Amino acid sequence: MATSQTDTTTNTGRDLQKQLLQNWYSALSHANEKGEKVAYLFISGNIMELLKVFDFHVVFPEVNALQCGIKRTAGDMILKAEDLGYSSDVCGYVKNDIGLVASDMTGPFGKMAKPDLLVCTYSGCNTYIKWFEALAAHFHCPLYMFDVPFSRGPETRTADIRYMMDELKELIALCEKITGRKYDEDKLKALLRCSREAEDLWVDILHSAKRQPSPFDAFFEAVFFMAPIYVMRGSRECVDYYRAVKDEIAGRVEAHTGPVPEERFRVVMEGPPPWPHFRTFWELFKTWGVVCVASSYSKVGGIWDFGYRHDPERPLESLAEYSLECYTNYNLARRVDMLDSYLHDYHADALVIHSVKSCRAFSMGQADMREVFIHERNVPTLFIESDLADPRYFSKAQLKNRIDAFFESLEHQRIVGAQTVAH
Amino acid sequence: MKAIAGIDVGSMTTKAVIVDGDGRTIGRSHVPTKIDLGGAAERALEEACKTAGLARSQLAYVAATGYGRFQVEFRDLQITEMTCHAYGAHTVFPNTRSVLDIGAQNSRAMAIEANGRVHKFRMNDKCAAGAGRFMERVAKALEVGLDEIGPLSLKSTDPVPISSICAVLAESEVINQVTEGKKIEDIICGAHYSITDRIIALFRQVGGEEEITLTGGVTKNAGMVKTLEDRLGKKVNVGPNAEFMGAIGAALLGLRRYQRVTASAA
Amino acid sequence: MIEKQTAMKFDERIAWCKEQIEDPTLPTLREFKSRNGSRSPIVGNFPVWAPQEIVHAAGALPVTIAGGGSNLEIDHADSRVQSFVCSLSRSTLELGMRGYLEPVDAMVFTSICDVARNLGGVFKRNFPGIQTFYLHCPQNVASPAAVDYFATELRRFRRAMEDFIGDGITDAAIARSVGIFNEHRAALADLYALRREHPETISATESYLLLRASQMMPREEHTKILRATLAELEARPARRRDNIRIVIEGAFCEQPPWELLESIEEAGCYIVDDDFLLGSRWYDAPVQLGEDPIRSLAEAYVRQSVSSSVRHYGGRPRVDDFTHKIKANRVDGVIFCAAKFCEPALYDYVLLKSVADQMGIPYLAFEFEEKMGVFESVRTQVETFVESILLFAD
Amino acid sequence: MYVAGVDVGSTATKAVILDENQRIVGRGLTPTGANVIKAAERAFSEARASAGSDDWEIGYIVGTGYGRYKVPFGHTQITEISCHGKGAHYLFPATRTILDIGGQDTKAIKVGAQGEVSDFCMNDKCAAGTGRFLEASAQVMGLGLDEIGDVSMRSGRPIRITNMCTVFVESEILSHLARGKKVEDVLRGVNNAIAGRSVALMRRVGLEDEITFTGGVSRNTGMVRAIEERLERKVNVSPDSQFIGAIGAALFAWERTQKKVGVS
Ligand SMILES: Nc1ncnc2c1ncn2[C@@H]1O[C@H](COP(=O)(O)OP(=O)(O)O)[C@@H](O)[C@H]1O
Ligand SMILES: Nc1ncnc2c1ncn2[C@@H]1O[C@H](COP(=O)(O)OP(=O)(O)O)[C@@H](O)[C@H]1O
Ligand code: SF4
Ligand code: SF4
Ligand code: SF4
Repeated sequence: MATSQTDTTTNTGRDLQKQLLQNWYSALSHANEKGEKVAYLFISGNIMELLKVFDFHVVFPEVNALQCGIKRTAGDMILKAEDLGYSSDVCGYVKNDIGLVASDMTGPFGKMAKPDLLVCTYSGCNTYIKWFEALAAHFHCPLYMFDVPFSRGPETRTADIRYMMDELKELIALCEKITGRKYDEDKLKALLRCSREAEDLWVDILHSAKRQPSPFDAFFEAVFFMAPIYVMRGSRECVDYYRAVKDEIAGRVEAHTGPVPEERFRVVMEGPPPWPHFRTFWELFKTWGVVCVASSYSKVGGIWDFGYRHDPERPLESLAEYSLECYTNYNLARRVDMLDSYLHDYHADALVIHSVKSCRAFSMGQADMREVFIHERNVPTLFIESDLADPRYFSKAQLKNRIDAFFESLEHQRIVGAQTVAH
Repeated sequence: MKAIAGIDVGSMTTKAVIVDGDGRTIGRSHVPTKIDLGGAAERALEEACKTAGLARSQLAYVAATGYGRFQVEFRDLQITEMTCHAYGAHTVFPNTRSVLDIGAQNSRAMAIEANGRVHKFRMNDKCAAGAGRFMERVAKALEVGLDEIGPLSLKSTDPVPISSICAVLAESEVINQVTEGKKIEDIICGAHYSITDRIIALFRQVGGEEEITLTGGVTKNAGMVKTLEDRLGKKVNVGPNAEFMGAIGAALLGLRRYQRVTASAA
Repeated sequence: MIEKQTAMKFDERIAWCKEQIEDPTLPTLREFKSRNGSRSPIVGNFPVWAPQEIVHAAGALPVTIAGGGSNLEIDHADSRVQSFVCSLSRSTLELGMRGYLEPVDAMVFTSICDVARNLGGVFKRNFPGIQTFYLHCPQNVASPAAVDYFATELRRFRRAMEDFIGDGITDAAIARSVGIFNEHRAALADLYALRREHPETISATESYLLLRASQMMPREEHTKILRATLAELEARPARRRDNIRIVIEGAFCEQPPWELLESIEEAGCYIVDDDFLLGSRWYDAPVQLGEDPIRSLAEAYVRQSVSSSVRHYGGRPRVDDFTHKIKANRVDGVIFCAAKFCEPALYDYVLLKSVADQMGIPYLAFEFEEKMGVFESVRTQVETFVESILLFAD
Repeated sequence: MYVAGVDVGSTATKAVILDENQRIVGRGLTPTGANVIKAAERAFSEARASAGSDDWEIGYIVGTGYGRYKVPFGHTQITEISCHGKGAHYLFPATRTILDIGGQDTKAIKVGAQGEVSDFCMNDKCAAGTGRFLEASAQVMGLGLDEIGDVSMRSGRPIRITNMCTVFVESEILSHLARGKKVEDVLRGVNNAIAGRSVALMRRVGLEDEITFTGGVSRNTGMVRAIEERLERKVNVSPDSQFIGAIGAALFAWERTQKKVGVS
């Protein structure tokens, strides 16, 4: 059985994305000297458009950590942080970034700019808070705590949005103070219009995975495709990028090529990838002809495929909505419903839950999800554990054992024609 | 002449040391611990007294340490192995500022001050992966004797990385490596590095620096000493009686205490 | 019932408290339920903090469900909670899955950490019989909007409570409850003051057992017990031992087994301050009542909560409070005692240990689990810590 | 035509030979030891010998177990999870839940009416609660593996064992013995500790009758008892329990010769 992508499969999206990120990093590397202002943000539910209004360079420590992960330098960074007293049990992303700071801000992507402002968007996890508290202490720089209530549906929405809009106004005032610029709402609207364009294209791309076979992998490829929409919204490059990716996908459909030579299993993936072992991890699935047709991690920054768009007509309000309604800010019930709809809409055979130790925001409750899907919704579900940042928590042999056993059993079930759960 | 005894009841071996009023070592012994901790202490002390040519009655004060210290009925004082190893190391190497004690089950890193006082320490208490037993098991799995692993490890030219952190699961990984056709010495050396890395982690957590002294039974393992020095990038002190360091420390702290007590009595 | 405990001698009373927390089947709650039946529902809350005053005002019994302790075998909950999550979340779930939460009518969760907020969801799904509330406690305390927001959130909770008991809750009732909780917090403050000044009169273990019991009974009753105890302690004979003075930091949510404290004390420590069940001592001063008690509670939460690892403090750094704690308690050392896998505590450890370093205060750090049975290694570490301070005093 | 299954476990290597009617005609069991390939060969020839089949042609051989890629004479390999499911179902057709405790890992497996795996969970990150854990415990008490079952049965009041680390448990046991606790009570405590973990693992896949206990540890009658008490119901244990993985593998081999199942 073929174990790698067919050479006929194009890779434009991946390559372009690398290019974009490179430019982005090199623009950053001199920001401090040039006296250009730099703001640090988190990915989930980020409000980068607002900061772009004030021409901040935006830095996403998570993306830095992610890069260290792929470039295999995460391990050393994490050790550095543990020397400083960070427990081996806390989130590897944080340790990776702290390690980076401790190694005079230099990573595989070059030198990282120091922040003039930290904006902690609480749509992600509590770790976000601790993370930026540590950075604020280190850089002695202002930290704005953009408190985003845990999204609990319509009942609380109005109050939550009101609170968040008040906060955004405070943040605007703070930005004006730091940059000496006045807030320009038309500029914000223009940016949001641009974001919206890219969002439309991105959603088309995601939906294309509904085809059988799917022209692209909505996890293993999407996690790269998604970068620009999370870190470069409001820019032309971003829009052009998604146009290019959309064309690539169309091309694949034409040429009948896809992520694997022969699509044998369609799965929905829940949870982040193990960045330090990304290729290995993908191979374990490829050998079984597995294609991820939808994933929650590709929505970790924001969710558009259920209709939400940034709205130039309601700038602040739609920014607030965006931060409130992102996957890491969903309660379990909503996460389950979302996955369920993916399983259904994308004609998936199974659910794969990749539970990472670092991220309790993702992983706490995943075991219960497993219960829901296996025992209540009769969806074959594979539950595997490793980590998204810490190379030490990845055991190929153990994962292979589980993955092989799971798809063996799916195959047998197909042959035996038995139901997924016998009772 | 009054003599003081220090007894270190470890999980694998029990060591006894006897010092005279000036703190000079005049007798010592070590016996396997086995099940009966109190008994082991008895035997060790008897032996030590013999080597010192003393009768038990001539012992003025007995300080017990090690994980079985509370089982030593005839003790006058119990002190933890960390305090003792540190103090022992301090008396033998006065300039030492950090002490690594690697025993069968526990590894301990201590940062100490000029007077031998422990001011920071870490020990592995959750998982035995970073301690001597790891090597015992690897040796067992490879069917080589404990005393052979050191010399073998030194022979290694390219160590095989051992990924499994579990002292127990490492066995089967090691076995795998053998079937992969890897050289025994390279595997053993790899195993040494894997413990070393866990110990270095402890060491870093106490911010250990400057002159480093290694104590505990693992000091008998030249391979371990080398990998440690290699990872630390500097030489470490290994006393001739490194495995007695805990007992020595206990004896000398006992002596201090004894002098204080008698002084206040007088 | 309470007459019984106030009448008891000190040691009996402590023994009684021990029984209460040793038995994972929550006997006190079952007894309470059988006495009051549906007249007075029991509303549990997950640590660290919950607006118990509002629950109390609703005529319900507010109790903090802080896990299952060391006697609860985890048999079912492993299937819902991975191994790398704190024991507290697992054991609290186990209580429910074994039906021990049967007397509990509702559970309140707040935004203290990622584990807690998702655990709320797991509860909702697994125990339809238990009504689950989730409260978002503002993290942006520097923002003027925070008080308004939290007042709205608390009013929502009040309405939920009203629907729950099928009756209105008057401002007067809330005000009265705030008073009762102020009194209880005052009594606890006196207990802690006593430990600070005369640690030999009551051990931290005893004080801890009293505190734990407070979370399982009506506060007004527990205040009586505390007052009776304090009165009795004045006459208690005590000898000051050659111990070191330490504070414990990091055990604010998952609660350690009392044996852990005993081991620490036996190893030669006076634990003169701690952060156990921090929620029961949440405000640095009595809650001031305005004309709108709900707003007063919101203001108190935002403006005068004690600092902890589960909240962001904006302009008021955690560091200052910690520094003050060390000075005020005249401690020889700090023991950082975080629950295993408790990220909030583990992150703050890094921050606070650097403070201790700057102040030249010795510290010891180890992790605990509510369900730990062997204390050897803890004792060894604490003994070493004590020896490093006592044996080398000269 | 004859078929075979070879289960190269972390601790023991098992081989089984089936005839065309899926009857077990030969068995081989040998410690895996330092050379996995040799162990596979040893077990296999032992099985051949016991079947008196040295000259028969073995049509198809399936390797399983953690060393399944090290069966040079095998035709394909299948994970032990699928094989234990298959084997247990073959011996106990009504079984739906399987507990396999081997030398270094513990698995809970749920199977459907045809023995096809529908769900599984395993613990293999840490030797806690595995056969190794038992071995270590037996060793420090100076007992042989075959004795521990009967000895633990004599226990009146089991000790609660708190350490799950296979290494630390040794000294915990020693300290219990030093405090004069009875060997059988400690041993029973060890069994209970493992039973607790195993049952928790089984609950993840859901406990459904019948339950079958496989793997070498199922030969320990004390463990069987401890688990049955925990579950408050009986579990199936076959005299062939340690071979079930190999039997499953052999059954897959047989199906292959019947071209029934296509396995990757
Ligand atoms: N001859 C030897 N060669 C190599 N290593 C040895 C030797 N003797 C003991 N060791 C190592 O020392 C460890 C025991 O150290 P020791 O300090 O006696 O432990 P404890 O203090 O717990 O009794 C063993 O686990 C082993 O790794
Ligand atoms: N007679 C016996 N009594 C009790 N336990 C046994 C017996 N024989 C083997 N075992 C246990 O079975 C384990 C090996 O089981 P096995 O399933 O073969 O492991 P693996 O498949 O991982 O090699 C050993 O670790 C041992 O603890
Ligand atoms: S906990 Fe999860 S969401 Fe939070 S920083 Fe870590 S990886 Fe990201
Ligand atoms: S113990 Fe820590 S991690 Fe667990 S719920 Fe409490 S705060 Fe969260
Ligand atoms: S990994 Fe191995 S050494 Fe570590 S706790 Fe588990 S069994 Fe013990």
